[in-house]
Amino acid sequence: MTSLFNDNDLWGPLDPSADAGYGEDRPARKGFFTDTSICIGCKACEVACKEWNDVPADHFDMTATSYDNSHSLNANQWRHVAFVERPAGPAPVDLGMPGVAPTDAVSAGSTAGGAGSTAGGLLDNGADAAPDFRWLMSSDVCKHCTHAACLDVCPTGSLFRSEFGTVVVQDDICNGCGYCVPACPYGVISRREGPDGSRNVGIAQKCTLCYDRLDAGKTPACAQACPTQSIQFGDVEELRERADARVAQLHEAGVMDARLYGNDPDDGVGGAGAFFLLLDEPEVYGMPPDPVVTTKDLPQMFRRATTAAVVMFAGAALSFLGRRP
Amino acid sequence: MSPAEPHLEQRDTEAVPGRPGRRKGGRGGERSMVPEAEFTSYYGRPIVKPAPWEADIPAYLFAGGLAAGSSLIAAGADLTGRPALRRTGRLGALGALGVSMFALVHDLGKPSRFYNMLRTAKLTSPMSVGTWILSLYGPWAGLAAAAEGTRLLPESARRRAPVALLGRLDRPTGVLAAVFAPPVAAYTAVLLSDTATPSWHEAFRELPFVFVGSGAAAAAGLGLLAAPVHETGPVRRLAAGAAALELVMEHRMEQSMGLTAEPLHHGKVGRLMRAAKGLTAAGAVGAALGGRHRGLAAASGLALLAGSACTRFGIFEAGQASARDPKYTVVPQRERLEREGPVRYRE
Amino acid sequence: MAEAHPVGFQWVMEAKARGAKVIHVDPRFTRTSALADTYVPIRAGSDIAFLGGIVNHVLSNELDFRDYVVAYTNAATIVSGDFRDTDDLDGLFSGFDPETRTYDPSSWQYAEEQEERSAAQADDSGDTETQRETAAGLQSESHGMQVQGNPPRDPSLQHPNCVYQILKRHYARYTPEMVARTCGVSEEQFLEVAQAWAENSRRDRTTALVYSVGWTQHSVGVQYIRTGAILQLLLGNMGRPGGGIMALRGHASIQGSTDIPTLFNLLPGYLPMPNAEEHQSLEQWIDAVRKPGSKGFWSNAGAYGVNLLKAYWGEAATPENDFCFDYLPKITGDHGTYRTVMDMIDGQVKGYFLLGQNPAVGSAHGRAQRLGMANLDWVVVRDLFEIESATFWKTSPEVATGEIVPEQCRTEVFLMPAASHTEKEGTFTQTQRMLQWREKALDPKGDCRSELWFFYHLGRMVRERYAGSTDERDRPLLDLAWDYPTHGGPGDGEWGEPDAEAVLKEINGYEVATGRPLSSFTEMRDDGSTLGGCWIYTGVFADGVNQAARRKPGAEQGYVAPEWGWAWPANRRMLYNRASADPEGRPWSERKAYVWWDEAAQEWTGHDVPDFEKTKPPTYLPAEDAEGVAAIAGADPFIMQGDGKGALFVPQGLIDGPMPTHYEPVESPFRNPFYAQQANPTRKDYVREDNPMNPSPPEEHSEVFPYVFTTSRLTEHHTAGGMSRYVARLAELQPEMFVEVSPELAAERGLENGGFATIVTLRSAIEARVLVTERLSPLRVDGRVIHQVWLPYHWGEGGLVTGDSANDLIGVSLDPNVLIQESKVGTCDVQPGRRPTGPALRELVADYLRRSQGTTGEGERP
Amino acid sequence: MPKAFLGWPVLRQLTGRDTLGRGAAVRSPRTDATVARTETADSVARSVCPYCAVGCGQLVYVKDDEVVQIEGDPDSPVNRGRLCPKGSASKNLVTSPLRQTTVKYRAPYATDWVDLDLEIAMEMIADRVVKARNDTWQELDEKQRRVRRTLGIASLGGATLDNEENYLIKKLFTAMGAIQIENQARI
Repeated sequence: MTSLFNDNDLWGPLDPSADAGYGEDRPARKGFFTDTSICIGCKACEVACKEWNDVPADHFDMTATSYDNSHSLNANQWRHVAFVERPAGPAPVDLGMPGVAPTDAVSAGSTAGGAGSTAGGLLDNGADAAPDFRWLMSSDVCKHCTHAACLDVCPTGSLFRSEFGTVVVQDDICNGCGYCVPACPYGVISRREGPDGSRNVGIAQKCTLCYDRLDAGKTPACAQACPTQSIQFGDVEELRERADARVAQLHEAGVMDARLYGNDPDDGVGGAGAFFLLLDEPEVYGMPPDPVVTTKDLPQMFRRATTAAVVMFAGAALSFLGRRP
Repeated sequence: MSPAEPHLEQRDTEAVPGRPGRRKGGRGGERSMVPEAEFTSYYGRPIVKPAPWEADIPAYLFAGGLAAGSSLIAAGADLTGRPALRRTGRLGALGALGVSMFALVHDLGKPSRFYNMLRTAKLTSPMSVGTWILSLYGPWAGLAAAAEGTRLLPESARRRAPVALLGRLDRPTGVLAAVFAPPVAAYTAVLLSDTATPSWHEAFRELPFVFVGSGAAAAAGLGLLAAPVHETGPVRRLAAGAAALELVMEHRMEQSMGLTAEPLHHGKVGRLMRAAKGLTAAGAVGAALGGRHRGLAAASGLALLAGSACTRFGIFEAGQASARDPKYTVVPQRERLEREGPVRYRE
Repeated sequence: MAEAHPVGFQWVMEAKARGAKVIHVDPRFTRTSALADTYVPIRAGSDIAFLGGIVNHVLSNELDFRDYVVAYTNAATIVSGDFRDTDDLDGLFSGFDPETRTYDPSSWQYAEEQEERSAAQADDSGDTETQRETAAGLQSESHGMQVQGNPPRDPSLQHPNCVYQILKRHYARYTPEMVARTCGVSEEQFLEVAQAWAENSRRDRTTALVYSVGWTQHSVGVQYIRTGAILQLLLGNMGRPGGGIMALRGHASIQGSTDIPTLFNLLPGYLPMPNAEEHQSLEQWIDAVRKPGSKGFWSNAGAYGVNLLKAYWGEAATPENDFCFDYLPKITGDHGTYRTVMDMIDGQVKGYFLLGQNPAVGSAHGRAQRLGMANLDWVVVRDLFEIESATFWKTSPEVATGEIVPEQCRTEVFLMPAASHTEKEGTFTQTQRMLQWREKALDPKGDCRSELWFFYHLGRMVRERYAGSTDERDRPLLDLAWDYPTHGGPGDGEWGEPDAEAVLKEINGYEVATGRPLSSFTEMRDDGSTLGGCWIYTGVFADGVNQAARRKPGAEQGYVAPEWGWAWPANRRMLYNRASADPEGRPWSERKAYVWWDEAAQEWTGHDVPDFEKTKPPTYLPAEDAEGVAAIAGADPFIMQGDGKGALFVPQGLIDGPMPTHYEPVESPFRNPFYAQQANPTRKDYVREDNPMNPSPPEEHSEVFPYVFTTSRLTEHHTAGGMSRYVARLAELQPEMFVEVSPELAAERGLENGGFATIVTLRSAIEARVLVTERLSPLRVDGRVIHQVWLPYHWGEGGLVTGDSANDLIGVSLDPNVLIQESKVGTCDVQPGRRPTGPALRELVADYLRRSQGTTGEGERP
Repeated sequence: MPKAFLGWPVLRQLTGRDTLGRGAAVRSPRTDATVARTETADSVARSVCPYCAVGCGQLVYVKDDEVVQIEGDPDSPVNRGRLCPKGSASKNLVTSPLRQTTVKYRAPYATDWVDLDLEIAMEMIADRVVKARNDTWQELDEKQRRVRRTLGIASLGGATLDNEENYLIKKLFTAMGAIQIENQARI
């Protein structure tokens, strides 16, 4: 069972804004396609997002993990650029996702696809030849899942599905229960704990896909700023086609590492509204390899809990059915 | 866990600098239930986020279970004519309910907006469902306790209209509270399981039974502790049954959780869980065998209460630990991928 | 480019998406490398060897675009038989004077038709010592060389002394083996680049060379760019779409501040500041620019000069008084910023204005900068924030070392809050010479004021103080045309904001009698009937319209987008674009059509404004005795050059030689593999105790500083940090000073990722967090392994995030042509842990000085 | 009160299509009233980024005499509406609480700043310029060549200033006889 009232309302392909009660005149679902093969790691997305959404500075210390000093997606970081320095590596494990190469076709290379390779001089005397090396950069963001666990577990209705199919926190509603935080399979949303004096401290915060800008017919701040259009904004349907074409193009160019992540409406979250073209395994970028929305199992959970409650009631009753004092 | 602070404590300097970690899974040795798995992560940073909850929530889990079990015992005692046990149950339920409510509100980022919980009725949200369950349970439990209170008033006061009405509602409210009590004890398992926290979610099949067992055991423990031994016969039976249920289901849970059971055995959580099992078992045995002895009954009751608390804190912390280590997110998903391929919807 | 100019990099990505191959050559693997098809690590300071190797590859395999080279460059021109190359003189050209360490370039000149050397050539080939001291190289570069008469040419390129053959011989020793040995680049990778470059050039294809201005920060900086120019000319990539050399400059209007310079050696429009020796009259000054009898567009310099003087002194400037030429102060040598700082330390300077500039962090040798400022009577700092240059008296590292004691520092400091770019209107000139007008969004807050306001009112007040003076020396101030209209804005009445558009109109120029704005510098007259403050900007107010404010959307125009803003000169978006057509005026190929001769209309046309006289046909041949513009033939695209040809060989205008030659950086761990001459022999040094240089071979003890360091920018910060360290959004992205080291060097010196390292030179020692990364790799150079470390230079002690300044490490040694410091390469030592604080810091540096016995006093260096 | 009750999301869940309370039923009135602040700005200025020399077009939105947003100008053929992190931080640059808005003065040998009135500061600076010029005036150099200049006043800066500003700076200093006028282009 994967539904409560309507088909697929807990899992499977779904038009999320229709499911959330928006009528026929609703706009097309909006989302991001982040093509990490052309990300230059400039962090314009992080800054543009913070400027528009008034997201406070998070911390001012260096993590010494490549150029990533933003650490992770969280209430104070709605876009997060990951920096991965690694050898042009072994064949990726076949995720079974569209666009994953057969493992024997992968060694070719990273040179054509957006990751340079060093071929340092042939060195002896203690200096090894530089290995094939690449520096992957990827701007992560809320996935705006079709089946959004954060939204579904929210007890107040603060997290809601917008008419654009996006998942948005209503700052005036959230009471900071924090339930959305562990619910998210990507670790995106969190409660803003500071710094003192910032707005919305105590409540859950994450990317809104610039709901107010969409309302005004504008592009979200990050996508508008992105210098190389690594972050592309548009109708999810159209973006999915664009992503398929791009991955095919990269494969043709010999970049067999390229694969799409989150684009499949049949996947564990019903397809993400914000999906990615990656050049390595998702966990390399800090993303789960094959996430499944927790509410997929919700009916089963409730059944088990109901049984347990009955057991408890019956057990208590039985205990009192014995001898009277 | 705050979004700003975790950075400081989680800031990691990898052994291989500037490169995402790749390390062997299955650390910790003999209890590992899966083959050693190599996995990749982003500088060892968590993928999913731990819940921003602190001791309030495991305390709530404990107190909620205690309240539910106590209401059941109170109703049973009422219907079978055990007034002291009834009083213990009703007042215990109210007290535990009070602790629960305080913990729930205290844990909010914006406590002043607690009432927004009643803004919606969301079937997809165990917290919303739980709120409504509590809303159905709480008033009856409260009224039952109030009715219990009226018994303490002088006769003349008890004849006044509102008080008299309460007195007449004594048994119905107690029974209604008992009807709504088990969901209070059971839903909290769904509350934890309906998350991406690996060690909570993977426990979803057995956790409700563990929790109702734990709640009933704790309530039985309170009964043993506070009620005179001549009234606690059913409670001793309940204690034994509940403890058995909890222990058996907890064992099955660990079997079915795979790698995500690992955090239940490590460090502080491991100590809590071992204590939980020991205390619960000891309390149950003590109750069953020595429950007629006042001192032993009290000791058994305390052990059951403590065991239940340890279970809640242990399971809570195990989940938090599983969220902080990307291994528990990546490896099970990787294994499933290798086993079954990606999760895909099929008509 | 992705690092420092990310938005510009979108066009590289666009090209890549269309099939372009992107090659990135850099000492370290950057964000640009990550997106490039090929990344080539190189030893900092060896670029001439690398590019020279490609020149050799092109010439020895005859891969040049021969039709272009013969017609459009001076390849065929025959050079004097007296010329001797570095091959003969072991790294020196003929004419070197070891006494002054400068050249007499007489022997570099073109061979003569007649016996006598032409006056123009002889004129400019004189005293290069003066030229070096006055940064005249910069003038000459923009002025082009002067050529009189018709030097002999051999279009077959076979004459042993034709430029082509000289060039071929000069670069013959730049073999792949030598490139590998010098640059640390593998031969295979070098050849990959050379072949890709050559294959993607000529008739149907073009290759673009993009450099960031770190290239200019070398003791051979000008010659770096010259090598690129030679290569691009040989391959036919100049003046053609998709080709060229793109300088990525680093500041919003740094191009504008060179065009309308605040530079000691220049006046607006690249007119030279007159020097006391040669320019005591208007005529001498004008003739020095236009060189009577010479060819090309500079022959109209008289009009440009007179229009400037007329713009400065208005009605007071008349033909009778040489348009007040005498009012111009005269330079007598090096008055550059580094010389001035030394003069400050020596107590010769009273007051200093810092206008949105932070030399305490941003200039080389930070300690000298700060000690200089602490020895002034007063400093006026105009900035958005309380930058280090405003607080040197209380927060600088020298306060910690005890070298500056606040209670004993006499310098008065005025920190004047500045208006931001949103709070004033005016034009910026971006890196492609395009002016864009900014609308004012709102008034500045509080006491924040624009520079326009500050200088207008300062001028007004200074003039008031001299009012009534009868001293002749005050006439330049009293006669100054300084009556700009003011309007509302932050100040009222007397303190109003000057009208920026009125200033732009003066820059553009107008007819004095009617006030009609000029539409082109060709309308400028040398009789005082027109005035204009910067001749190359004439046209920005054509037809009385502020052309820089044009905002026709890019999507509604072709790719050249000529109706967005305005580019000098004459709204040309690409210089020398006549070269995009063949000598007959037809596009070299359909793919690469840009500007061409329309036979029917008898004029040049195309996608851009032709950089050529519009109706001069390709077949035009000048008369034998033609001068000036008329002497440029219809097939000569490089119209600012005396012979209309692209200069592969430069007989005049460069202090350090007619052809780029590999010299080692001033601080290098290596002996020059090419020649006995170690470093640029003509570089400008300041040999002083407070400016010691680390020893380099053949000097002893260079091993005390075994590593090479280079510095550059991070995407997340801006230069010295004055506009980023005080901005939370940026400060949090790169919050601490760090040093990048290879895993190998980390192992060698026990450096831990995330820990601290101390980097030491003879100027100072700084500390930085360590980032161990494979993006830096050791190179094998001249038979041994060399480690390079990389430092960003954005930090100081002010702002939201603080750290040591990399510029404190750098000594002052300058390129002789333009007097820019060598700050992109030096040697250093790296030690684990934090640096000592307080006086112990100087003791550490002194200890290194003892160990290296570095050059601190008088004495020649190789 | 009835209105508030009718707006109760639970009621809207029961009566509308959004039974699960995911979207339409749980929107707050404030959400319904969302307006982007670019839409309510008093004015929009077409500007240019102040950082590097690429020259990206910016749109500066102003409301109630405060900059409320700066973003890329989509019309610009240079940047097509895009900005790098620095350009994207321009609002933060111009609205930073660390910006100086009053004149600060450090007297000789002082250990701290004092505040100074702007006009007084201007008078003081003008006095110092005149004095430095008079004290260091050089009519002839050591070789008796006519130079009519001062080497006592130097200036550095101007690479982020407007052309019009640089023009006045050079014009005034030249008339004054000050020649050590330099900027970032030398560095």
